[in-house]
Amino acid sequence: MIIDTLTSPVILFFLLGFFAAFAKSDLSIPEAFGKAMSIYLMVAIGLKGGVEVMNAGFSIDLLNAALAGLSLSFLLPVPAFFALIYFGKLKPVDAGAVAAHYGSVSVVTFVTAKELLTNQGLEPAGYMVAVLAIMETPAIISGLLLIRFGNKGKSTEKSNNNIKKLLHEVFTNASVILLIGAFIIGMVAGKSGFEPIKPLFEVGFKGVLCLFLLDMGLVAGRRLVQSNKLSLRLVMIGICLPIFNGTFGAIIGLGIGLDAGSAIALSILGASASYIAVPAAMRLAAPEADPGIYLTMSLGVTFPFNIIIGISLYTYIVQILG
Amino acid sequence: MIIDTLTSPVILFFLLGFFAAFAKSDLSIPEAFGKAMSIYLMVAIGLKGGVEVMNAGFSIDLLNAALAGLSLSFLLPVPAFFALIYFGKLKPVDAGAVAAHYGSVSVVTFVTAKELLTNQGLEPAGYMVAVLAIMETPAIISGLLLIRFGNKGKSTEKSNNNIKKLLHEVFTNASVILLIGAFIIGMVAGKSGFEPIKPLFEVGFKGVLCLFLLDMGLVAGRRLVQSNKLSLRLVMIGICLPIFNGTFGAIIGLGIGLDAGSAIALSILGASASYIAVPAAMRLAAPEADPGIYLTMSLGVTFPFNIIIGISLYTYIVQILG
Amino acid sequence: MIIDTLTSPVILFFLLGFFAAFAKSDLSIPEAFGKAMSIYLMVAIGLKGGVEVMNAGFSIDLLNAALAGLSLSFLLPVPAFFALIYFGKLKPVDAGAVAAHYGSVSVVTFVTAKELLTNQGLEPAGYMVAVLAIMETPAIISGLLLIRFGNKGKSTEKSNNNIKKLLHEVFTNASVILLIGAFIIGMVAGKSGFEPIKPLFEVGFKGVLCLFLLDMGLVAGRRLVQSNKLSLRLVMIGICLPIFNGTFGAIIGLGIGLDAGSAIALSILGASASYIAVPAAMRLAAPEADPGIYLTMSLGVTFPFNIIIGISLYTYIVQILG
Amino acid sequence: MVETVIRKRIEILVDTPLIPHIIDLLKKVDMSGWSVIHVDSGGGRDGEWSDDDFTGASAKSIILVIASEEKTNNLVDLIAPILDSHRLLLTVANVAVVRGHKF
Amino acid sequence: MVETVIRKRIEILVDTPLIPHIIDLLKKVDMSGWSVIHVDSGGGRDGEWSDDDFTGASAKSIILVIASEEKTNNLVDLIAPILDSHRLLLTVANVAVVRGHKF
Amino acid sequence: MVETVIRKRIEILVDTPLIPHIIDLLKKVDMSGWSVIHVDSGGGRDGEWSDDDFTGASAKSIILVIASEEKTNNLVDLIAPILDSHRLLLTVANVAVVRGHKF
Ligand SMILES: Nc1ncnc2c1ncn2[C@@H]1O[C@H](COP(=O)(O)O)[C@@H](O)[C@H]1O
Ligand SMILES: Nc1ncnc2c1ncn2[C@@H]1O[C@H](COP(=O)(O)O)[C@@H](O)[C@H]1O
Ligand SMILES: Nc1ncnc2c1ncn2[C@@H]1O[C@H](COP(=O)(O)O)[C@@H](O)[C@H]1O
Ligand code: NA
Ligand code: NA
Ligand code: NA
Repeated sequence: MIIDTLTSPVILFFLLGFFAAFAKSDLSIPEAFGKAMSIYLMVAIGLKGGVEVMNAGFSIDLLNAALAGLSLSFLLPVPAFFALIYFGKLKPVDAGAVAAHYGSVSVVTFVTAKELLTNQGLEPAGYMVAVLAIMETPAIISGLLLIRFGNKGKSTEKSNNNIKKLLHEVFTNASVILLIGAFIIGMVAGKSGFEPIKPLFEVGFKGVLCLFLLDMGLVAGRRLVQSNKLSLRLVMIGICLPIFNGTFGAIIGLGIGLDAGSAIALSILGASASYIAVPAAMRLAAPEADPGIYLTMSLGVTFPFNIIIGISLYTYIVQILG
Repeated sequence: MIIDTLTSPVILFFLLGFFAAFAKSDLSIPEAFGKAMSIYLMVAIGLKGGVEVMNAGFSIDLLNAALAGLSLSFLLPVPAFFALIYFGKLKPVDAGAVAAHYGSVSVVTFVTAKELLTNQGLEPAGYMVAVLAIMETPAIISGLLLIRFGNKGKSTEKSNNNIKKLLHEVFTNASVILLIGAFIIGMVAGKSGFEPIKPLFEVGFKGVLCLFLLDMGLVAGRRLVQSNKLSLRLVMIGICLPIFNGTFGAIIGLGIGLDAGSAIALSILGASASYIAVPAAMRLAAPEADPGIYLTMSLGVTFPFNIIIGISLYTYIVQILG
Repeated sequence: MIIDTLTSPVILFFLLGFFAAFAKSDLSIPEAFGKAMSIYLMVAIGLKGGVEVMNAGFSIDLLNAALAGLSLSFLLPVPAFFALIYFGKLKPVDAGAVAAHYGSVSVVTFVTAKELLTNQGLEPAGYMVAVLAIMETPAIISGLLLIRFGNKGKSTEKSNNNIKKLLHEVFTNASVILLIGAFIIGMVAGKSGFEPIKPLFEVGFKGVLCLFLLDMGLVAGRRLVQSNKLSLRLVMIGICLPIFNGTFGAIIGLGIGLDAGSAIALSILGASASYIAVPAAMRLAAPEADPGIYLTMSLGVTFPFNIIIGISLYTYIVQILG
Repeated sequence: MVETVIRKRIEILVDTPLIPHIIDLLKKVDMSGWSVIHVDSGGGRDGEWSDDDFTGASAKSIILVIASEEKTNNLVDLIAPILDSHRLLLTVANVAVVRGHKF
Repeated sequence: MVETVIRKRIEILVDTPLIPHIIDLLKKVDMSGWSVIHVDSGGGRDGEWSDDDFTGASAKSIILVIASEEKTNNLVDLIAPILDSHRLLLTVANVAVVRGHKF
Repeated sequence: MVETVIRKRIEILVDTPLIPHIIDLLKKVDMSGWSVIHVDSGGGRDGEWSDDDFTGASAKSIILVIASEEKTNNLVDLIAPILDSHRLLLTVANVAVVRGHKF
């Protein structure tokens, strides 16, 4: 499967971006274009997930997967936090911020995996999109609690009104609104209502994904090139943590009885790290944490690892365990 | 039909944007993406209108509708102006500016109506796109004349070279150029010339409309949330004026013998209020007028009313009268 | 063919943009949207070229065409330079900068020509995309060498580390990376790998080209309207140089035995002038050169000439010579 | 050391659609150079706004002008009466420039 | 000639996601007007960055505020402690404004 | 009250493609921090321009640098000779900053 992955245009565009960054090319994707593609991708997968769930009908699996995702997002930051402190030598505030990223998810990793899995007849169930949305933000809360725990005794002012702000952020974060909103619209519209808008959201999907991964490659590559924050220990964590989280996700997914495709998807959600919702929230809620660390680990190390190797690896793990 | 409307993805995306604005989500659509979609939509409907007119051949209806549209755009601001002054308690400069918006038209309201009407076998004639373009800017002149009338005696300097600027604005406004230009290109290219570019402008159309309405919902919702300029009286005018203008448009449309679909379209053009061409022109030609009033009325009150209720209402009115 | 050209929507949109600029309309295409379209077009033609070459297999023609393109890009600036100095009365630094533009190529002229030629059964071979990419940047080196030659004796400082920078620019320029990168991805993916992303890159292609040419028309028109740098002599060069270069390209193309379509394409590549890769490079490498001259000649004079008349002319020339 | 002279740095915060009007005023006082900077968002007595608004009517920009003191005074006199009606914000500061004859 | 008075022009360079937090501080010292300008790229001790980064987390902006000296002093006192931890850059300059009572 | 010191606020208006070149000069005089602001449009002796031009070659930006007086003088000396040939506009103003040792 790794070979399939490496010759898929989606991955090749990522590598092209990566290469351009390392070659210090002046290639750049306008910010507005990148954001537009990101909005498009979230709406498209939300819609398709909603339509599929409406078609398949609700099932107990959906509920199980949602609960599993919620728990994973809350819990995965905990081991990450301690690994980052004791092995990674980070300050508590940085460790908590990084940990939150690994509890949350990467939409593009999920989407890329979905494309690659579908090609192999392992398409995840439609409701996994809802799980994706559910997993976006709870990790932010865990991360901040871990920071407070790590800093105990120090600066606890401004905590009260912050909790209100935080819950607001968790529920109204742009990614959450887009994914859940489009998911519900997909459910309400159903297959027939989706028909007229399907061309835009289905015909163009894989092409847009290619262009977006070109952008991701550029951004991830530049992060790596420009970073001076990345110790060897952090790089190791950036590779081992997704393997650990992915295996954990696989076990949970199989444990609650998901089909192979959905279990792989849950594994990938566990393994992936956020690079949009969480960084923005962390910058605001934990401004002392260094974005140079969490963005570089998430975008520069874990994202490429997951895209190039991880997806195949988690598929393999589920197939071994399943 | 209201039910159909409310479960159509196009409207649901508008509601999603509206909801995100009220929930104070950080969701935002990059300005360049919004403008790109707006350009795409205008070019697409211009082209399709031109191709359709070329196919159907010119007719006396086209001429009648064009004249009716021109007159409506010039005349509708007059009653609006007096309602805004005497009932809305606005200053003349604000009343004139708002009135100009209601004489002009909303491209997205028209497009959304066209989609919903086509689903019911009530598709308006292709030439209504030309009427749309014709109605964009004459109301600007009426509005400014009304302001001058309301302010008579006061500040009449700078009037001469302004008239030249104004006529220039009326004919070369971006929306007018795009709509008329694409319309003519559609006519010249005809069905066969349109064929190769049809995929972009037809396949993607409804999907783009969804994303644009998501943006409109956000912007309209934020206007309502942030506004402190909106009295109850102005909200009432923002709802009653489109009903009045829509009914008037319906009567004229049926009076000049248009088919039901086109009469409904004329009614909707009358009822809709501009939010791009006129605000920009007013800001320049009547800088003393408060954009907080005219944008909030047009975008925050009348646009949602027309999208959610108005379109069905004007359809109903035409069917009753017809 | 000129008539076909002038009624093709692609060209009509260019004329619409041109008209809007001359009418001083406030129409504008957001910069990010223009750049996004430009990236899309380059990726799309790169991909299609790569897939076609993979299908057709490598051939000696490919190698010949590549060498011919490379030589043209290096050599065409030389006669241009002397014409610009002796007939155009430009300073060496300006003459060298302009000459570099005419040695390089215009992606949009190539793409537009490809569309028009394909309609007439004269489609160029897939590998011409690689030739396009190869011709983008060598002319920059020629142009700078010509400037140094013209300024001999004067300011030769900073030459050493500049050469390294220059070679870097030549190989990692954004257009080169996108074209060559997408070309290689197209080759690796092949017909089957291209299938899933084909909808975006093929279905939307001509429509996007229309919108991009609208933008080009606006920009070219504004350049012409606002310019005060353009002497009659420079306008004449802006028209005669592409005819000369185009004829030269046609002779070379036929001389090395290319099929008619590919020879026309080589002719058009020779005739076209760069407006993205070279201006940016010149601004940095020869900051004393006046962008008001080279951009206005390339975008304001030569581009419209090539689009409206040139493509048909070079087709005719190849058919006469062939 | 290169010699510098003092000139005025004028910033005019203005609704984007009004820019052409202000440029006309600049030209009236014989100012021939200016630069426009985009403003992303802001807040004032009228509440908060942000530019992610495709209508363009509520977008704001800053017009930046470097000019001589004399021309600056003329401009301030010309603009002062419409500061309120046109919702402008005008500030003037001193800056050192090289070769001041250009301004 | 129109009369002008001296006010403070405050520039705060800030990570874009932190803007709401700084606005809260502005409001605490009773400043009611501000404008946000986008920063495209830059460099500092942490290396170079540019905004063509869809994550948005590394984008920077400048918050521009015209205010009275008194409020400015209060703001500086309020912000100084977090300048380092929040990676802010704060500068204050004098500018002449017409009708200074607004600030 | 927090103590402030006076530093220089340098603005360099520059064609966007030339930014790397200017950054090199900044580094030569040991300036390690700068921010780049996008300029939307403008006018000068060469006529008017606006950035809705996908070529990018005519786009302009402002490089903003806060620096000590000494480094500023060095920079002005370094840039003055190319001001005309590279079409730059350079202004220097005084600003108060907190903890000036950083600049
Ligand atoms: N006095 C000025 N104040 C502000 N910006 C200026 C000034 N003069 C020129 N500029 C800017 O510099 C660009 C080039 O000016 P010029 O070299 O005079 O054509 C203009 O388009 C403006 O953006
Ligand atoms: N004191 C200020 N400093 C900087 N910008 C301001 C200030 N006051 C107002 N503004 C800007 O001007 C806009 C309109 O202000 P206002 O007319 O007070 O609503 C605001 O949204 C801000 O962008
Ligand atoms: N002296 C300076 N002048 C202008 N901008 C600066 C300066 N120092 C830092 N910056 C900006 O602040 C950002 C963060 O700086 P730093 O915290 O030093 O990495 C840089 O990327 C620049 O955009
Ligand atoms: Na995760
Ligand atoms: Na109307
Ligand atoms: Na050429």
